[in-house]
Amino acid sequence: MSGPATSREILITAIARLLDGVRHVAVGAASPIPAAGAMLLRALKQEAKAERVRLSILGSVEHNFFTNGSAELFDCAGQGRIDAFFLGGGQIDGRGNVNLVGVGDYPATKVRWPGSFGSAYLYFAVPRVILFREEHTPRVFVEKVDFISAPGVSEPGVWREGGPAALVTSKGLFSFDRSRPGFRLESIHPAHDLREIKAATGFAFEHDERPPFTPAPNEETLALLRGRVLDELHETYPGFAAELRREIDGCASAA
Amino acid sequence: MSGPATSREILITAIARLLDGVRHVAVGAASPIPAAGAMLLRALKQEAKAERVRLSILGSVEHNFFTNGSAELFDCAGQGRIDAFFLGGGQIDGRGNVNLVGVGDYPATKVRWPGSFGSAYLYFAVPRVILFREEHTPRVFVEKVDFISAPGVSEPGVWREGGPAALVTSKGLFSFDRSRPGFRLESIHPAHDLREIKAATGFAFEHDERPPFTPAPNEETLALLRGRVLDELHETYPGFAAELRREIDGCASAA
Amino acid sequence: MGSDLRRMAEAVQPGMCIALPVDYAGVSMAMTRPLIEHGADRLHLVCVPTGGLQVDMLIGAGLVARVETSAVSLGEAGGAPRFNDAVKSARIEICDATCPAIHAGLLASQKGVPFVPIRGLIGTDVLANRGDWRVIDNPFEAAGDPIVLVPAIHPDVAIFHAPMADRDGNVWIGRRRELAAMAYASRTTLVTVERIVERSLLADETTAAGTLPGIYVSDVAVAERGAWPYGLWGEYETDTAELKRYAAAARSAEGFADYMSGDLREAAR
Amino acid sequence: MGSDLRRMAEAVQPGMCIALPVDYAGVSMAMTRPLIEHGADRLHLVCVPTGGLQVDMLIGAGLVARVETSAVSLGEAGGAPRFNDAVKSARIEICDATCPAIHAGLLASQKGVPFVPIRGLIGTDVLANRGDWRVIDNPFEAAGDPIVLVPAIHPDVAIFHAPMADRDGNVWIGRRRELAAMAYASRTTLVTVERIVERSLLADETTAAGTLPGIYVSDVAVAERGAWPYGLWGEYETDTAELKRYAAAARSAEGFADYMSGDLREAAR
Repeated sequence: MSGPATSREILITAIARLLDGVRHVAVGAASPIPAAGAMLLRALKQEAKAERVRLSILGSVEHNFFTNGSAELFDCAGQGRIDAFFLGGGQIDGRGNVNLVGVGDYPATKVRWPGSFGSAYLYFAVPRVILFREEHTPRVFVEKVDFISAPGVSEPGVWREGGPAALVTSKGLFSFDRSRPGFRLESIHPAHDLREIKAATGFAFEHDERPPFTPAPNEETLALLRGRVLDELHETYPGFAAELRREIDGCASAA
Repeated sequence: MSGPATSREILITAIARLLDGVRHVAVGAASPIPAAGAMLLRALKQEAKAERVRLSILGSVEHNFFTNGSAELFDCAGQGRIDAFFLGGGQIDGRGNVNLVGVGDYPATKVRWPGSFGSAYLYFAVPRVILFREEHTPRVFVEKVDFISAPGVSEPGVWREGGPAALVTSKGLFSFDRSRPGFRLESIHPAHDLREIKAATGFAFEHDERPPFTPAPNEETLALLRGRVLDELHETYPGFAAELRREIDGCASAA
Repeated sequence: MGSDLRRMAEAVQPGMCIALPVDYAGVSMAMTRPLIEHGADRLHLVCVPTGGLQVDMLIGAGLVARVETSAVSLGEAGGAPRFNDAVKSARIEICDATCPAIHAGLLASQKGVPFVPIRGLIGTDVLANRGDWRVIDNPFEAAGDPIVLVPAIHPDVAIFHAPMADRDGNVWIGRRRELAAMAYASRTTLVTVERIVERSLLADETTAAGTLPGIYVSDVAVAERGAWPYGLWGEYETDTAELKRYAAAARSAEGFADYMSGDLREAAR
Repeated sequence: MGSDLRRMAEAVQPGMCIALPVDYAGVSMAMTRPLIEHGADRLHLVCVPTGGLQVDMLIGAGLVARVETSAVSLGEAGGAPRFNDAVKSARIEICDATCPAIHAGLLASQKGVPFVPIRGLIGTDVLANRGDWRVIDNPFEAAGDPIVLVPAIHPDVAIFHAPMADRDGNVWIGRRRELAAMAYASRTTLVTVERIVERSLLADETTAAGTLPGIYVSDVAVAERGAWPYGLWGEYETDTAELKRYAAAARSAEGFADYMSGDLREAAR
């Protein structure tokens, strides 16, 4: 278990860093990497005896402290009690617009995805929304989404307490500037490069001439991740935890 | 227990009659006579194997089937699930307006009562509201109330599913005509007369030249009232039930 | 038990609006077949706030004219094949919503008001495609501040599954209070349960806190493992393998028909 | 225990808006004295939806500038003497409401919206005296249909008493869900309880259904018989004789002062 960090561990560590300072983060039911990032932050804060981080995993019994039905998450966000949330997207465009509905002309879209879920509300209500999509291809990151489930920015005068803060993919980490609006590539994950990311991204984004690599976790963080966080993950995402453990072991034996 | 009906038993029987046809009646916490009327109707319907009558007594544990806090009564009324409700009033006027706030110039009224409670809503939402006030004097039944907690009638176009259906006092029973609007004396309780009622009522009302007496309960009804209903009353209103039993016994021994 | 479910299904008439709960809240899968056999069609489904297997099956069986929902999917088993196909070929009308807007519509009904406001949504294509919603300027602000109003949703029938009910029709829903919201908002509420208990659920404060009172419940029938292949909280887990079996079969209309008839044979065993 | 209550009282600052529950829902009478000793004044009380002894005492102690309520009374013990006197002499501002309007204001806060509509009220003097409410024409009707909008009520602090809490600050509220509504709407929620339990109230579905999660709870302190002389559901009955003793004493400012100092001596025993 002392091998170098795997690419997923680097992702998880990057997410924990993006969450720094939140008191309460909510994660969708099928989002093991964001959940792992939040669990890692919680563990780091507890080690540092800093303010407690609360994690709600929707649909989980273990990590569900809601008692007022499935409306409570949205109420809680409306009350300003949720600081961060993760959002995916079938399509995401350069203005931070998210499409969870489908490809082609609505309503009879040629590809239909499940639907907008709570995004059309939470993107406005939660201060720090982290866009997370592992697949980094031009069909996901488009110039303009075919359907706006949730808009990246709003007109002045429209109530908006939050919105996109960052975008994390399998290739890199972007910040979002609401004033421009647009993304900026902040770092590139190890084994990827700028040219590859440009080719895989359907929208223009800002970047340094030579963006840094996304930092790997330090020893202490890696130990927490491979110990306590992996155990916690196992309770809620047994399949994912087992996969992650195999990757770690594979890395270690290859090293 | 075979004496003639007491004046309160006649009141309770009159109320049961006014409630005929309701499926669900709600009663305030401090309203033993309305509650007794509703219990009597429930018992009569059960004897007749007719549709079940539900009774909610606010603040009672025994007769409370609400599980969503004190807002549920109002929600339930808004859903059209409460057919009848009772309302008292510090002042009631000839247009069916009810004042639960005070006497004199608002807000620094010279007499202050507790407040409007749910009346400003329930008077609109519950189809059959029965005004019940034992004290029948000109200070209660006034020409015009000093403060409208709840209005007897509304302008056309105002949402209104209900309102006053009847007024029951210690002296008589009135119906309410929303089109006029105004009260009509339907019957006089035994031992009272029209002249006395006119003198005790601060507003004008319609009446027959010789209004009938409010009918006493028949044998079967009286037996139910003195048996099952009195037992049920005892659970929620022990003081009132004991008093009623003493009156019955007093009547019987006097007969 | 089968006859009870068939009797309950008769409450559903063609063209009615039917409220169904989210996967994990207690889906009365046991009612799906009786509903299909009963055959009332042109249904308007309201998913509270998202739909899954039951919605996909009712669409596949041709009973559905419109779906109002925040999403329809089979979760881990992927997209909902009959739903996706019906949307793509425009065989059903889709009213895309967002979860809190569906809760808001039911809340309006619960409160007896014509609408409830909701934040967010401004600038979305969700809003742009909802001619039945309104945007007003918040009357409590001097200028601007647009806000969406969602009209009350009044389902004709709500259908769900719960662990238990008592003899008075009181139903234990625990912390799944969206089931209560559905019942408050609906004219008729049909509930299947794992079991009937002899004690009153309202008689002690501990169980009363998680109980939907019988006044909101029109009919109750026992259906053991009635949420299967979905799970039921505190009772049993979701049978993901079965969901995947369905997902694979229902990619085509023929596969769906085969699955449903195979399922029929199993049910007849 | 006394020091815990004093610490909690310090969360209340002059001019704050304080939400307090109805008599039968769990009034933290135990906090009344610490609040008076702490002395934060010019308070705006919101009674959810009516007030009683605690409200009367805080008014009698001169801490209250405004009361928003649907009623204030001592129930069987009659009118609330210090409240009635303060209203008659215009020493406090009274914002008369109606029960569902107070619930609506808290609900708006719970939902994160600026207002919630409510039926009724049109033509009442309750509405006529509420400059902070608005009447609009229902935008879902072609013409007319006036409807009242109640703005969100955002209390700074909610204070109530409950049977038990666990070590994570989760509080058992049973079916008294207005206590949850108060906590959802308030920035700070202070709770006194009969006892702390060692097991987690969220760990099993039966108790979880009636539990207010700790995320909404700012501070918890033990106060045995903390609702006295009010009762607490499932625990003890209201001490009506004591309410009557107060009602008789507090008819005058002097009698109120005597009662409160007598009470002080009793508390010091």
